Formats: sequence, C-alpha cells, structure tokens
Amino acid sequence: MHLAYPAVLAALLFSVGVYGVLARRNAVLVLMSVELMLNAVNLNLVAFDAWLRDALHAGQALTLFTITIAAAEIGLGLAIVLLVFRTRGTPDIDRLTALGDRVAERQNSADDSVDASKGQAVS
Amino acid sequence: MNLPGSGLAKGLAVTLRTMTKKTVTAQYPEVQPHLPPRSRGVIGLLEENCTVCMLCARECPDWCIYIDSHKETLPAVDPNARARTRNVLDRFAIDFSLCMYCGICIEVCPFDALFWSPEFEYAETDILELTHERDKLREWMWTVPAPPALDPGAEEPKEIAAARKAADKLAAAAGGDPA
Amino acid sequence: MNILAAAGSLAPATRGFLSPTGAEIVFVLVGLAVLGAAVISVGTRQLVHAALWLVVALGGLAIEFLLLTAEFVAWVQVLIYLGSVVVLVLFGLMLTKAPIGRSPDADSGNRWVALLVALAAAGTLVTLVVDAFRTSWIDLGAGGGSASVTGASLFRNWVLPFEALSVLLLAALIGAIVLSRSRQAAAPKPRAGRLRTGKPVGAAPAAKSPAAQSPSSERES
Amino acid sequence: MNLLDTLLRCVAALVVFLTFPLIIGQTEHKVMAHMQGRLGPMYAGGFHGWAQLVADGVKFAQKEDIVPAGADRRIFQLAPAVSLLPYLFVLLVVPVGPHGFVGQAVDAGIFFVLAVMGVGVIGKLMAGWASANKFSLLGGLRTAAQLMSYELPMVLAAASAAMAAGTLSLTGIVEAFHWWWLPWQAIGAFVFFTAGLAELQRPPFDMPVADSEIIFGAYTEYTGLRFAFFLLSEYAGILVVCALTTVLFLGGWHGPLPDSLGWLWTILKTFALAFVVIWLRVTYPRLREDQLMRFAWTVLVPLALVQLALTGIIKVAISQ
Repeated sequence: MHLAYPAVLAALLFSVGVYGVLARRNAVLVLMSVELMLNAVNLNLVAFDAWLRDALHAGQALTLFTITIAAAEIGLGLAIVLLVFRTRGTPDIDRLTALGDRVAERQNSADDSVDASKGQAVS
Repeated sequence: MNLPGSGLAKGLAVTLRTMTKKTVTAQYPEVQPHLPPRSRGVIGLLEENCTVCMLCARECPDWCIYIDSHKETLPAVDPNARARTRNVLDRFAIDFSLCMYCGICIEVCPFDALFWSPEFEYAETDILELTHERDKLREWMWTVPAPPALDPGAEEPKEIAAARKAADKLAAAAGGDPA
Repeated sequence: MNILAAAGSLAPATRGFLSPTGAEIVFVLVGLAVLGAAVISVGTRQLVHAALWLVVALGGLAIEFLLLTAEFVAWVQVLIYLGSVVVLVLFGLMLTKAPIGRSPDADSGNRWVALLVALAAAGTLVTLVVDAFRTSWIDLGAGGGSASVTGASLFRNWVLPFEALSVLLLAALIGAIVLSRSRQAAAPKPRAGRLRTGKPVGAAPAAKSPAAQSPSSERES
Repeated sequence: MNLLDTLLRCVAALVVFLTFPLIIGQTEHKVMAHMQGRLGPMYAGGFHGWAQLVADGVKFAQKEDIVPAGADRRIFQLAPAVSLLPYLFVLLVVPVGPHGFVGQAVDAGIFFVLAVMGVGVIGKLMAGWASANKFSLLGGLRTAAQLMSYELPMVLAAASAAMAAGTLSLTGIVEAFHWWWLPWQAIGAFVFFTAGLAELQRPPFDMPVADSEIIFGAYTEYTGLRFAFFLLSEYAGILVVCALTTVLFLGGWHGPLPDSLGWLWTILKTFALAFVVIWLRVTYPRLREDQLMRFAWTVLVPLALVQLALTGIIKVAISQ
C-alpha cells in the first residue's frame, strides 16, 4: 500500500479537526473535534509503524498511549464542561469570558445580555 | 448462622422450590371452576313471583333494571264485588354491562322473584346484548341451585313451619272426627 | 539508521498509483467515508448527529487500522473510542443541551476564518505529505499488529511510559471525581432577588447599556 | 469452497442468533411462570404453548410502526439495528466446539467481543434521545451510565481469564482450560456474569427500564418490529453473555463426553447459565440507581482487581 494514502487521509482528517475546533461554539463539540485530530495522529502513527516496522513498534505503542490519553482527556474535559454548564448554564465557550478583558466582556454582554447576565448572576 | 448472602441464597431456594411444586393455575376453559355456594354470576328472574312492585328497580344503585308493566282489570268473581286490577309485567330487563353485582335487588325483592345464579359465561361481543330480557332472565332460573341446607338444629323456615302447622291441624281434625 | 534500512522503501517506486491493489481500493473507499463522516460531524448543526457521525468516522478509522494490519489497535479503537469516548460525549451532550433538530448556536462567528485556516492547513499538509511520501510503499506483512507482538513490545520496551500513563489515568480519574462532585455547600442557591436585578424588560437595545448590566455581572463573576 | 465455508458459517451463526434467543425467551416464560406458581403460556402451538414467541412475533409484525412527531426520525429508526447487530457479530466468534467449530476465529477474540459489545450502548442512547420523551432520555442516560460502569469490571474479569490462558483468542482460552480453573477463576466468573447481567439490563439491574418510574426507559416510544428488535437484542444478549461466561470461565466444550460432542457441552452450559439469569430475575427485586452504581464501583471492581492479582500470583507461581 502506498504510504501516501493514509498520510493524506490523516492530513485531511487533521484539517477537519482544526476546522471543528476553531468553528464550534459548544464545548462538547470542540472536544469531539479534538478527538478527530487525535485520531488523525493515530492513523499517521499506525501507518508509519507499518511502513518502518521497527523493532520497538513505536508507532503502535504510541497509538495505544494516545488512545489512553484521549480517554483520560475526554473524561476530564467532560467533567469540566459539565461543571461549567452547571455553574454558568451554558456549554458555549464563546460566553465563558469571566477571565477576559473588561472591554471584551462588556461588548459581549451587550451582544447577548440576557443570557450572559443570567448565567453569571447565577454563579 | 447469618452468613452474608444467606438471605440471597434463601431467596433463590424459595423460587427454585416453588418451581418444582405443582402450580395453582386453574385451567379454566378445560376444567370448570369450582364455585362456592351463593356465587354471584348472573341474576335469574322467576317472573311468576314478580308483582311489579318496582322495589328492585328503585333500589338498584346504578339503575340497570328496566321494568315496564300495564294494569289489567280482572272481572269480579262475585257480582257484588268490585273488579280487581293487577299489574302485568311487560318487560323486565337487567343491563349487565351496568350491573355491579351488589345483589341489592335480590335482597329487597319481597316476593322472591330474583335469584343469584352461579353462571358467569355470558360475555358478548356487543355491549347491547348484555341487556338480558325477561325470557333470558327466566332461562337463568334453571341454573339457580337449590338453597343451601340449613344448619343442623336450626329453626324451621317460616313458610314450611306454617304449612306444617296447617297440615298438622288438618290431620288433627281428620283424626279427631272419628274420635 | 537501521530504522530506515529496515523499511527500505525510500527507493523510487516501482508501483504506480494507477494500478491500485485491492487493499488500497478498500482503504480509499473507507477513507472517503471517514472523511465525509468527519466533515459532517464538524459541520452539522444537530449536536447529537455530530456525535453519531463521529462514531461513523472513528469506526471507519478502526477499519483503516485493520487494513494497515494493526489489529490490536483497531479493537482498542473500537473498545475505547466507540464504546467509551463517544458514549461519554453523547452523555455530555445530553446532559448539557441537545435539542432535537438544529441548534442555531452550534457554530461561532469565525466560521469562515476557521474554514480558511483549515483549508490552508489541509493544502499545506497534503502538498507536503504527497511530496514527501509519493514513492513510499508499505509492505503489509501480516501479524505486524497482532496482540502478541504489540503486547511484547509494550511490555518489553515501553514499560516505563506505560506505568507513567497508568499514573496519569489515575490522576485523571481523581480529577474527574473531584471536579464532578456536587458542591452543594459551596454553591449558594440563586436568590430570587438577585436574579431580577433591574433588568430592563423589553427595553430598546440602547437601554441595555453596559452600565445597566455590568454591575451585577461583574461583581458576581 | 472457502467462500462457501465462510458463508455457511455466517448463515449458521445467523440461524443460532434467530432461534436461540427465542428458546431462551420461551424458557423464561415457562420457568418464570412455574417459579411464581403459574403455568405460563399453554395454548399457542398446542403443546405447552411452545409457539408463544412465534405468535408474539407475528403480533409485533402486524403492529403499526409509529414514530413520534417530535422524534428525530432517522436516528429513532436506526437505533434498534445499532443495538441488535453487535450481538450478531459477537456470536460469530464464540467457539462452540473443538477443531474450528466456530463462526469465525479472531486472533484477539476476547478483545473483539468486548469492543463490539460496547457499541450496543450507542443504540440505546440513540433510542433514548431520539424519542423526544423525557422518560426515554432518562432511560437512555441511565443505560449509558450503567453500561459504562459495568464494562470496567467485565473487561477486568475477562482479562483475568485471558491472563490465565496466556492468550486473547477465545478458542485458545477454552483449549487452555483445566478443571482447577473453576475455583481459581471463581471470583472472575462471578464478576463477569454479574457485570454481564447488568450490561443486559436484566433484573435485578433493570433500572434503565424500570417500568414503575420511567415506563420502559429508552424503548417507551417504540412499537411493532422495532420494539421486537430491542427485545430480541435483550435475549440475544443473554445468549451472548452466557456463552461468553461458558467459554471464558466454565471451560466451553470440556466435559466427560468425547470431543466430538463438545458442542453439546457448550450449549448445555450456556443454557444452564441462561436459566440462572432467569432465576435471578424471578428472585430478586430491582436495585435502586445509586445502589447499582455503588455495587459496580465498590464491589465488582475491587473483586475483579483481586481476581487479577490472584491470577497473576498463581500464574507466576506455576510458571516457575
């Protein structure tokens, strides 16, 4: 098999993941896009492992590590998202600007004042 | 004695034991159920006894008894007497789709015209058919069992006592004459 | 380097792209499905559909791993990703906000910028990758990814990272528990009076000046 | 020839998949009835109601296929298939007898089985979410939480069996079986079977379909054939979990009869376990949701870890 096929697929998948991370607003969807990117990396690792066939089997071992880390990441990430949702009432990362600039926050709260003020007043 | 999980094991043992025992399911359509005396299956009408007093219809809690009647004038037996009127039953129907089998009609009937019958297999596909008319109610009378026997040493029923007294008196009169 | 020597396939290709093998055809077809599912997954506005398309994409990737003879990795992919990660994601979506139908706020305003970045990244990466590995050929010998081989390498050569990872997992477990424990004592219940602090109901947008809004929100946050 | 052979095996697995769950279902009808002092179905088919489930199937097929107006149509319709198909795939790799009496031998069989069974959760989540019914959603979420937490002890217990045999292949595990594995792996067998029971949402772990609180959980809105698929997936799940417990912990085809009758042993053991599943259902009341979670995390997971340690110690001891 040509190495180009998995490599190109991995590159495209990674780009799709990049788009998802940048374009999505819902925190869970962003996490999903991160998973896509991780999987693109996995595909690359497996493909290069099959190509190089080194004695250490580095590609597959690292893939297993990546999958494990992805599981840990999604568990922690979802815990954080749920916590944020519970305190702020929204999973929307564009509105989580508590640590942002005053000016930015003012603009933001002027944009969609109802939800922002509600979410923050509850906290 | 009280090992952890012994309760769980006991539960399992109970179900297993029940499984090996004979079941208590009544195989109804094949095997007729054994009904206790005075089972309330259906109400039979002995229309010869009915005087159209309307007590049953009035006492019925859900008004499922329909009675129609008319008066008839009987010619006087004696030319000096007045002509008698009496009620003649035209329709007697019980709507068993309404009846709740309380048995009040049977209790209140002063002339013993209504009886419990243990027959219960009269389901219909049309609810209108559950209104049993007079003939059908009369038919149910054939299924009414004999009244249960009295307790040993019980007082004689009044009507029998009266009849026996009359018979005794007659017998005494018949026996006294020759004497 | 012995690694490259072992691979030994940087030599000019004798195999063209125009006569694909069966495995390659299957790989490309599944790859198209994976890519399509991934695109729909990041593009759709129905949140739960996005997660379900992610299932398709990840399952397709498991098939790709199988085609690359990484059998064990493929089953791990199915077990962890399809069995746990996606279920967790669905769980998270359903516990937050997952209405049936489209959610208008799935995408943020900088969608087009994101698209631009993604396209640029895709273009760069694909050009680069194609240029670099145009001639490389994978010899798909069987058994390279079986459980015994993977397990042997994992527990002979990668024991320390493996143990470190287990510590990481433990940390993640504890972290998730700490994060998701309900803090009823800490979080004050919303008081009715506070929620209704001078909100101009039905006023014109001009009236919703920052001055009217921010006192409460800034203090609280 | 090879293709024909594969095809034949697949068809055989399909036939088993379609008939054995029905047998288990009928057994459940009768056993449950007798344990409750009843007789169970007696009419369909004549002799002791043997065709009751066929009649049920005909009834399901005749019913109207209703999709609620507010539901997510496609996902709603897809969900039963997603929850049913994994069990079919699992059945394909379960070894029945020696000498390749198996649908399709997979090298990492135990891994494949656990991985594919995990996918079935998604179908139930899909069903719960797409029904546009809060009880369904609750049921779906409960299902997901339950299956996630019981998958861990299940995998750990299965890992213990794989460790003892030194292979991940199901056939290999059965081949390596000795009678003294029974006491050795007893804890693992208990954990695996219990966790499997919980994965199937069978009583006493049927919180996700607790009819007295959330109607029928994720399946509330389903009618007709789709509902039947969910039921079939439950009974196919019983078959699969019992078969797996047999293969992993009870020695599969090993028995006093010659090897050529090994398949009989596998089937016998499987059905004995299926009987236990039914028995447990009749005997025990439903656990509460928090009891369910506590049981998984504070009883089953530590037990599975203990079993793993035990397996490791003895394995090292006998290999020296």
